[in-house]
Amino acid sequence: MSLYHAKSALSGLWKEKWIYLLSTLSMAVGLFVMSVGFVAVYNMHILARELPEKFSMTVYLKDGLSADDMNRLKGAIGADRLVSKVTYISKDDALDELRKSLKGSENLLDGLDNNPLPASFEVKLKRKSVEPASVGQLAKEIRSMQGVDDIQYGQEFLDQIQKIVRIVQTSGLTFLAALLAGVLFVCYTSVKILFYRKADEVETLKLLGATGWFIRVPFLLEGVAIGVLGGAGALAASFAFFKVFIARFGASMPVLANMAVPSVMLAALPLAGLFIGFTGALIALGRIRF
Amino acid sequence: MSLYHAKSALSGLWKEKWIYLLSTLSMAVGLFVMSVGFVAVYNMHILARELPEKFSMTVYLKDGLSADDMNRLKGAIGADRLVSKVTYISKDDALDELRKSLKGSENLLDGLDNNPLPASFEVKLKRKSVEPASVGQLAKEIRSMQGVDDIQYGQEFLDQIQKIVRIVQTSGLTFLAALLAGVLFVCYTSVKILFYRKADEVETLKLLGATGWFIRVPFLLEGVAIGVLGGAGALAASFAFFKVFIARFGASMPVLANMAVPSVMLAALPLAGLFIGFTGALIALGRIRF
Amino acid sequence: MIRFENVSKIYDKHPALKGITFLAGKGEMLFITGPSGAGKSTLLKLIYHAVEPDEGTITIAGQGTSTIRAGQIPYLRRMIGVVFQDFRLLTRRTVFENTALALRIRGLGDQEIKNSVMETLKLVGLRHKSDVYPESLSGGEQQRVVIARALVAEPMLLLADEPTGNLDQDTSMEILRIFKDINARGTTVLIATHNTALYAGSSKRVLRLEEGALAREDLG
Amino acid sequence: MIRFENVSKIYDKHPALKGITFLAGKGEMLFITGPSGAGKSTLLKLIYHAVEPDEGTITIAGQGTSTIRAGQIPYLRRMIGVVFQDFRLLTRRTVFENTALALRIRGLGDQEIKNSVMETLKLVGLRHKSDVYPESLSGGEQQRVVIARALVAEPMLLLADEPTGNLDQDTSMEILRIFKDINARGTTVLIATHNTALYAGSSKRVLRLEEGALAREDLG
Ligand SMILES: Nc1ncnc2c1ncn2[C@@H]1O[C@H](COP(=O)(O)OP(=O)(O)OP(=O)(O)O)[C@@H](O)[C@H]1O
Ligand SMILES: Nc1ncnc2c1ncn2[C@@H]1O[C@H](COP(=O)(O)OP(=O)(O)OP(=O)(O)O)[C@@H](O)[C@H]1O
Ligand SMILES: [Mg+2]
Ligand SMILES: [Mg+2]
Repeated sequence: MSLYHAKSALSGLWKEKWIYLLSTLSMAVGLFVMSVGFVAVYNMHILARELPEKFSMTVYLKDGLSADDMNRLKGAIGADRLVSKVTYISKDDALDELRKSLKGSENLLDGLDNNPLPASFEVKLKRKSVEPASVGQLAKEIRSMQGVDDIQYGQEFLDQIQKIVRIVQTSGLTFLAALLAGVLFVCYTSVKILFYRKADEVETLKLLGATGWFIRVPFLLEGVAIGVLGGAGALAASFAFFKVFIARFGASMPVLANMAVPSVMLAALPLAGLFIGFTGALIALGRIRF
Repeated sequence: MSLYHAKSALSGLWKEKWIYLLSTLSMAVGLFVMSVGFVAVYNMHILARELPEKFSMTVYLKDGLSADDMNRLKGAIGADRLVSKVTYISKDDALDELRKSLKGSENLLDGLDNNPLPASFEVKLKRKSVEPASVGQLAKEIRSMQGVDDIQYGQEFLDQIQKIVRIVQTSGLTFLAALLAGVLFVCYTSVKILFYRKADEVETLKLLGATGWFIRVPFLLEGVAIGVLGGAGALAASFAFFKVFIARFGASMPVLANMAVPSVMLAALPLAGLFIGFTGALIALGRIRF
Repeated sequence: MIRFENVSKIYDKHPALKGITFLAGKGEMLFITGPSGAGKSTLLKLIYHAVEPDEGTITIAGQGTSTIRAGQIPYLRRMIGVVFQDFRLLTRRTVFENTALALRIRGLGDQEIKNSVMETLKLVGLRHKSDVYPESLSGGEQQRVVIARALVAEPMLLLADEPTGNLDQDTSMEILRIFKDINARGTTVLIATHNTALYAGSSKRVLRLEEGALAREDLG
Repeated sequence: MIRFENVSKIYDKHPALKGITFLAGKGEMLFITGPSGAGKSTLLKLIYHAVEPDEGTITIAGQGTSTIRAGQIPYLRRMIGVVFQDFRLLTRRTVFENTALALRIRGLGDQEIKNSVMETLKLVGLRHKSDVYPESLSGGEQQRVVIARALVAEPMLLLADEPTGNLDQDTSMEILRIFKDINARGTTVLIATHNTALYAGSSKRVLRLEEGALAREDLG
């Protein structure tokens, strides 16, 4: 690749600037759509992953445990790698809680002479490691500890959540893959059609004695230029879009305010453009037969 | 438009079948992506709309109402256009309910000598008409009715849900609009680039004395053919995709099993293709200057 | 039929035609000659309205070309058959369809088109190539298709730009005979050519262009 | 330099060349003539490997064209300068770049290219048009660019297909003089033409093709 090739590619671009501009815009739009899709799925993924955050177990304690026993138990539970936090809820706390939840019928509890509710630990689990199987295992371990009366956790609920998370992730990915393949194909087609008209030019170059790479290089450079510029355009458009999007909807919906626009897109979009432009041009030219 | 034009368009298509096939595929893929996006947003929309379905009010009744009064009240509430169902919950039912919810601490209630809980109506609202303002109005009306002691409903919860629904819908639509504009543009570009090469042909026809419409019609027919075939392809692909998608994920997630693929797409996709192909060709040809 | 009055055409500051004045009567046959780049093609393009003059007035069949409404241009062009120097064949159409185009544009019926086209192709010796695409024709065969397309609609005015550049002597003379025939039937014929054999001894008017100016008018 | 042995070429069942046998020695200048569609262009295309023979063998500079490896074809072609009948100018490049292409392909440096190209353009009288795109050239000017491109790399073999079809007598003779010059410097020259003036009185060999067969061999 010489300076000549670069100049030749550039002059080609300039001579037909409108159609190349249109191709570049089209590439930008395609990649923009892709990045919007990507960010959407990415955020669904994050959101889904955060669902089990509030998942916790309630460990009911036997009555009459000593403060020592209690601390030992708390330590033992907290030491498990799944557990993020253990909070003690005393018998009184539990009654207060019940009283609150009976709002409007508090007088129900007025007749009580002693507090029948047990003290308990609320065990919060680490979000990332919440797995139905391992949670089941943990529950079994805790139940067998001294001082533990019973343990309650939403087994079914957990299973349900897990299932939803998986579905959201897998279907999101399927979705994204369809979107990606579609956009790739459309962008590729645009480059391919753009170069289809060049069959004559390629033929002439061949007849003049040009080798395959001499012919290809200017076209590949054109493809790469379209792709990279398109990718950069898509990047700018994406950031602008998400900025406006978050400004518009983020205020009323915290989930959107914290929406992640992965910075890997900074490099990925122009790279994707480069890849599409390059392979698009390469395939569009096809095998150069002499 | 004569038979000649149709034949001429068809022969043009046939002579360069590969590039037209590619354009058509690209159009199909673009519309497919659009329809996938549309169905996704559409289902989010439906899902969001169904959130308030379970929304209900509890109307606490004064003690000692006669069966007659009760029926009259029930009728009056049920007559409201927002209300879908009114269920009577007797004092005993209420106590049973509480007992159930205190699972594990039922003995709390053992000491009660009389049932302090009031009878109530559970008022289910029609899903479509749930609006915070009108629900507030309804609550006020019910509260003023004879025999009503108090009324409880999740004012805040309702507001929250409404907000989420709006956000999901608006952001979904913004999203879809971006996707749509993008795909439209990319498809248009593809048609435009395809026709760009025809500048020579157009010039020759002009010099031979053809009028603007004589020149345009075969190109428009080509554009329409690409668009409609592309739309039909997109339709087939969409139905196939959703069929597989639902089969794959629907079993484990009932929401997906009931996923709605609106049948309006049957006509909309080829129509969208027709529109894009036609306007793409029209704009690609530009104003024909003599 | 054709009236040029002091016509000039300037491309990007470079004058291609300078103050051309001439008349061509209805039914006349007339040659334009001159070295490469003298402005012959430009002169013809002015007549069929492919370019517009920068100065002077052109009148074709009583119609001033600068005052014509855009919507009328196609109809002006339908009076004229053009043998383009660069052929302008449509690559996506067969020889038959390329030739037929001149008639399709005029809205003729299929049967009529078929008869006229096949007859004209026979005239230029390409009847057997009617279903072939231009890319598989020899240079001279392509040129003859262009000639057929210009003739097929029996225009009032025939403009031929280097119509025998790719033809051998015998075929050239055959084409000239066809031009004379159509001229005899009333068509005004204007031929731009380097081929002196076309006008030598014809006693027709020969306009010689040199560097955009009318250098000489002679009888061939 | 060129050896055709019983060469035939059939396009879609239609024979374009039938059993052609001839030799052209190194440094020879040789004309091919014959009516439109006789197979002249096809014969030249066989030499520069644009089409392949259906029968017979062709040897160019000692190299059999049917046994050549695909990777060698560009190098074979670089020995040959071709004036294409249909020009094959690249519309997106200026006259200078179109001409320079023949040297770029051979990997020459910018300065060298500039010198050679400007010199050759001057030879064909187009120095002043070097920055212009082909679309704004006259037919004859385009043809001269094609000639310049074929000459600029000083090929071992020059193939010219109807090189004066769009040129006036004077310019044609000027081009012929250039061909003779390059021939005098050792280049083998093969010219397919209808223009009898090119070979009349030249005492060079003239091969006459008729319907794909070698009908006659003569001295011009
Ligand atoms: N579109 C254009 N833009 C700029 N210059 C042009 C254009 N068309 C023609 N010219 C220039 O105008 C001059 C006359 O061109 P024209 O085509 O009329 O010549 P011609 O007499 O037909 O020549 P030839 O015999 O070579 O066909 C030439 O110098 C040419 O380069
Ligand atoms: N690609 C092709 N496919 C089919 N037939 C072809 C093809 N190329 C040429 N022919 C036919 O082969 C015959 C010889 O063509 P060729 O171009 O060699 O003629 P030529 O002698 O150069 O004629 P001209 O003087 O008109 O240029 C012609 O009848 C032509 O129609
Ligand atoms: Mg000319
Ligand atoms: Mg030929």
